[in-house]
Amino acid sequence: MQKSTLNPNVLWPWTLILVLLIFLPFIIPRFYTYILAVIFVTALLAMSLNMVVGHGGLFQFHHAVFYGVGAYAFALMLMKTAMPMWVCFTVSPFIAAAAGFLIGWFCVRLANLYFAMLQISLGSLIWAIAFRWYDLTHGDDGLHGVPIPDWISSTSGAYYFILFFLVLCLIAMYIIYHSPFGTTMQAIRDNPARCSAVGINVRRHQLTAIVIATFFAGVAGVLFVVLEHSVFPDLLFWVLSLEIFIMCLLGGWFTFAGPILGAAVTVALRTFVGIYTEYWTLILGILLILLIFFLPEGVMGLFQRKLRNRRYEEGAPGKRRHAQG
Amino acid sequence: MLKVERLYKSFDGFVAVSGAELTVEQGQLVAVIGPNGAGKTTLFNLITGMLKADRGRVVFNGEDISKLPPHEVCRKGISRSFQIANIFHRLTVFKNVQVAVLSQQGKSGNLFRPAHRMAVHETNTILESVGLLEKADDLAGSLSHGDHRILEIAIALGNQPRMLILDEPTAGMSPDETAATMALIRRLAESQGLTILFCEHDMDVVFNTAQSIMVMHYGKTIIQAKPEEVRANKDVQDAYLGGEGDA
Amino acid sequence: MTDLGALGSQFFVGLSRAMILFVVCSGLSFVLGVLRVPNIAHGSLYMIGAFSAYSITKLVAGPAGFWLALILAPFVVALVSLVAERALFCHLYQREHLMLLLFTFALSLILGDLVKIIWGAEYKSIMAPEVFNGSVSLLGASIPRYNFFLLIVGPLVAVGLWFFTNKTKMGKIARAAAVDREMVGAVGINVSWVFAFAFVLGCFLAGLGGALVAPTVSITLGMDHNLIIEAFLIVTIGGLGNMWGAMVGSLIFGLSQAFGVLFWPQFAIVFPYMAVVIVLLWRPTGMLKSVW
Amino acid sequence: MVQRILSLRRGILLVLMFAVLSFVIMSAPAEARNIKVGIIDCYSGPAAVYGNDALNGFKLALEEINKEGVLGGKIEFTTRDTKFKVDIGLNLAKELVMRENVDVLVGTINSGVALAVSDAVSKKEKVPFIVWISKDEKITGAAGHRYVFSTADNTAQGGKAGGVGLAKKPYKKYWIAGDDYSYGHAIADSAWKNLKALKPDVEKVGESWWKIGEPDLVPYFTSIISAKPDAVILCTGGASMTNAMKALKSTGMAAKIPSWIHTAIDHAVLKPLGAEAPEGVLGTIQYLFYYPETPENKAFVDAFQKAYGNPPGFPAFNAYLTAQYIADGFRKAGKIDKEKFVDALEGLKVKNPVGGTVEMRACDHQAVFPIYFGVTKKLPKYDFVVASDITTLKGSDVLPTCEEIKQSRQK
Repeated sequence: MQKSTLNPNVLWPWTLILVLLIFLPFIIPRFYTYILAVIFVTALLAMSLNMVVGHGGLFQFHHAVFYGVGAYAFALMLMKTAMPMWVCFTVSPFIAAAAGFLIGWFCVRLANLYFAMLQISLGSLIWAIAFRWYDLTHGDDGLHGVPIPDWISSTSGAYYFILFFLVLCLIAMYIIYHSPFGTTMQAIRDNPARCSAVGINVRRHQLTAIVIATFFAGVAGVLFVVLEHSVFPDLLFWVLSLEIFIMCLLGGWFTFAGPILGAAVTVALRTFVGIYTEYWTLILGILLILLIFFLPEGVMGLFQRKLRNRRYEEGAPGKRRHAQG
Repeated sequence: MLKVERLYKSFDGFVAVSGAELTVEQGQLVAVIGPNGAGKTTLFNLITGMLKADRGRVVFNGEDISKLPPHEVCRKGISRSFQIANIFHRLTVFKNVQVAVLSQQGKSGNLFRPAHRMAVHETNTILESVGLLEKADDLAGSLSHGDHRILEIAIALGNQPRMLILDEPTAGMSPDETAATMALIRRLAESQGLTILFCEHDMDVVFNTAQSIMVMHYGKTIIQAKPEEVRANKDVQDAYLGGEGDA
Repeated sequence: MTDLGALGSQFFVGLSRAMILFVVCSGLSFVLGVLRVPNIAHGSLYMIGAFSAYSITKLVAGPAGFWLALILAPFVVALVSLVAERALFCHLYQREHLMLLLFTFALSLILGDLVKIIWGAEYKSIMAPEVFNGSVSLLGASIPRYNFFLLIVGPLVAVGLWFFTNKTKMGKIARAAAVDREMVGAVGINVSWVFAFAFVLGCFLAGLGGALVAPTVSITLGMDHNLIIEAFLIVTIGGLGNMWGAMVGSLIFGLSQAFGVLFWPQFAIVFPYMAVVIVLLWRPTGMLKSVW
Repeated sequence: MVQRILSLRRGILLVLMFAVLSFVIMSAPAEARNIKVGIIDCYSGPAAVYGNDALNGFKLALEEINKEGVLGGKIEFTTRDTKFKVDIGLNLAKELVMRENVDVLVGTINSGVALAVSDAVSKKEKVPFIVWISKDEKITGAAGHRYVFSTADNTAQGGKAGGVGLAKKPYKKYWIAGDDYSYGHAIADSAWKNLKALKPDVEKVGESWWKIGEPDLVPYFTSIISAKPDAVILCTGGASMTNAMKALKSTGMAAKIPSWIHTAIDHAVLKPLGAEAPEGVLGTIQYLFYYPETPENKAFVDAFQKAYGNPPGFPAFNAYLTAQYIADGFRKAGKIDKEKFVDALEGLKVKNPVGGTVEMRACDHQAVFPIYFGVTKKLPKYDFVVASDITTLKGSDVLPTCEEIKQSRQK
């Protein structure tokens, strides 16, 4: 009845992709390796946001703050302290998670848009620190030339490093998604009042989810620095937060891996459409509207329908392809 | 087992509950009746901690629970269903109940074990007892209205409560479904020794099932007594004839 | 340094800023209340309001152009929003809620680039008529005349809105729809048109705000960006969907900024955010009753 | 289950798509050896007006240059829009270098992008990068390196020009205000440092900083007026400058207290304001289309006006210089080679569109040109406010010395 997590049907496509991704840098030009790495980082960020938005139903409108905090923590520790890289690497996501705890602690008292707006305000205060504290953060110029060890400073070195941690994080997220905690979070998303009526401390669960999600956002921030050797206040500006929120919606926020798709599409669009026209946001807008209209129930609705159909198609995985529309 | 003492609650000047009194004994089946807007749902919300009373106390097994948040009330052993189907639409039927069972077992915070191997037996037992085992893998949102209501009860049972509060468990059901559901409730009460507090519009159902009936009107308790006494009470007749009648 | 005159002028200047914010935010709040959608494109419509005001003053020279712009620019914006609503948005009301949010985001992307295509990237500027040159003395404080004009317009808009929502049939229906949309549908009113109307009215106010602000700032691409997040914060601390809440929120925002400048200039940028944090921790659903 | 498989399928599809796409795109080698210039700049949002102006100046210069050609080929270019975002700027700069194989990178108005690209792309990939609008002094100062050049005036220069200009005025009590970001603070620091050095008795009575893009500066200005300083050092730019000008006028501050703003006499700011711009504002800039009135400048302005419908601004001037440096640099290098090009640029003198030459200082890779100090005034000749009473500050006088640059790089 309930299927094993390690069903071979699930495992083989993952493995195939992984093998493909491992060999890809040998056959594609360096720039595509780099763009794939950008997608990995963005995807991890979007995935971490989706842990609270898609699986937790929280209006986490300023998630980029934690990405930025992770990135800044890592860059500052590398530049200003003598700590070895691995220590900085390990500590930074915890700093992001601490920021997540601090902001989340205030926010979980509120619901919906109020939650969102309080978070935007608190997040903007952190943004203001990065933007204003010139001596530490160099203000809006940002910090550049972060000393990343040589073995991961080349494009392919960074690619494999990022891929490794992306896979690690995805496995961890997958386990959490399917744990009692993950299941309970999804229940809270669907119906928080009902959850507290079955004895679940909703706020504590939400806060825990925020801390976990912000931890992963911190990891994404660290990986960003590994890839780009720079940090700047854009990383924790609300515009980026809105963008990754849209990535989750675009890819399908009730799905586990949907945000990866959303991130890939957005990054690819801005890179490759940007080559041909400066109006790529116009094209993104039109694309979004087409998507909203011509996937009859929207991306997420589409997914819901597939899920509903799932019991009818149980024995025939091959058939399900057409449902992608 | 449960004692409600002179409970008051108002919203923006509108008094929803004013001086409600209620006593539920161990193992009893108690019904709350009253016209629309009499404050039944508000009373249940006050008992389960969803709302905070302005005045008065709720005592459960000798302990004042009126200040506790809902999840702690639930841990004391009071579980409830809701008037409007209140389930987890995007989860399967199995998971709907499993969430409650995991919560009861204190495992909701477990981050690393795969949930699909946990609490399977308990969950299936509950699903079997309410007759939803067949549909365990369906999405809860896709169930029929009647099944939604049953699932509500199943979720409430997931907490292995000592006392079950059901807010209009048969609302919107056909007569056949109503009969089946009431039979289910009686069966549960007998087989598991549950104490059940419920409210209901269908008077036949109430007077056939309940062992004690509390009548509310304009937020006040008019009377709590055995069905036959309630039937004979003058005030109750006035309340029902003078009020809007039952929907 | 902080003598009474300075305090006074800071107060009035903060007040006049609050008035522009109020005009824009009341529209946002209205849409939020009736449609339950945070309209991300609201800022873009405000920007279009400013740009159309510019075009109108270019067509009609002199003070007449300015007054005409003030009247016509909001209608241009209303027309744009009506087209967007009837052609696209109205088909989405049955959808998942966040889909509506996604739509308004897409709309803001499209409108933002359209403005660039139509008006180009150069800075635009329009002049307020001669009447508004110089400043007036008020309670010992000197404030620019145009800001004084805003102090009059703000309350006028508020009264107009109050009159509209309380005294006209359409307004009452819209208000009722904000509180309970099922009810409105049940008594046989075409909810879709109520929504369309609310959306267009909200956007009209965005356009009016844009036209009002135009003479005081440079009209540029990206002015939508600066406004929208402030506007969301304002309607939230006021109480979602509550028109008077938008007024309260605007006052908090405008005044906290104006006084922040006076007392702690280096950190003026954090004052409005701090104000929001304090308000929300103190009253988690905003200052006034929210319709949500 | 299903969703997992589906999302995986999507993933596979995506990856395959990328692989195919990349093969298609990579198989297009350039045949004729033209010099490829990659431009990253901002063509959207408030900064677009400068991005477009620079691009026009560059195009105009290329028209002339390509008539005779460079090393037998032409200079061709490709542009990318950063949307004023650092991460996108990095993506696109890497795209230009790794995929388009450009010989020279050029850009941008955003200092964050300029610094990030300078470090992560130019320095690391050893590609020459010429910065043409961003005024951040760190680009050729503390963060300078072998491959980065600047044809823009920088904050050290602008501030020093302001300090030198203001020191000749009688003001003692100063208020400092501006956009709260690096540019504003850097200009303020440089102006104040130089002013203080030249005239030790000046005092600072207060500061105020507003967030960049702040639409309404009236509250800030009314509070400055009430503090009654002798003069104000205002550090703002771009669209905020227009707002500042309007507020200077509407609050009456322009008439009461003299203000100095670097680039205040930029016509991109003054022109849209028309006759509404305040008079009496002090400003500094490295290019004016009406000054100096040399035949060279007139020819340049006419050609520009004819091609693009409006007179050139300072970004066009910077971009024009940039194009000259690229052409003359490769001519001097004798072949299309990045290292030789960098060597050739050091100390290279190119034609200044207003007449004379501009030298690329070898020690810090900063182009050296004069700065004009003027005050805004209505002249009957123009329908908008222009600069008058212009004094010219020699380029070498307002730049930090090579020793100072050396010190800042050692830090």
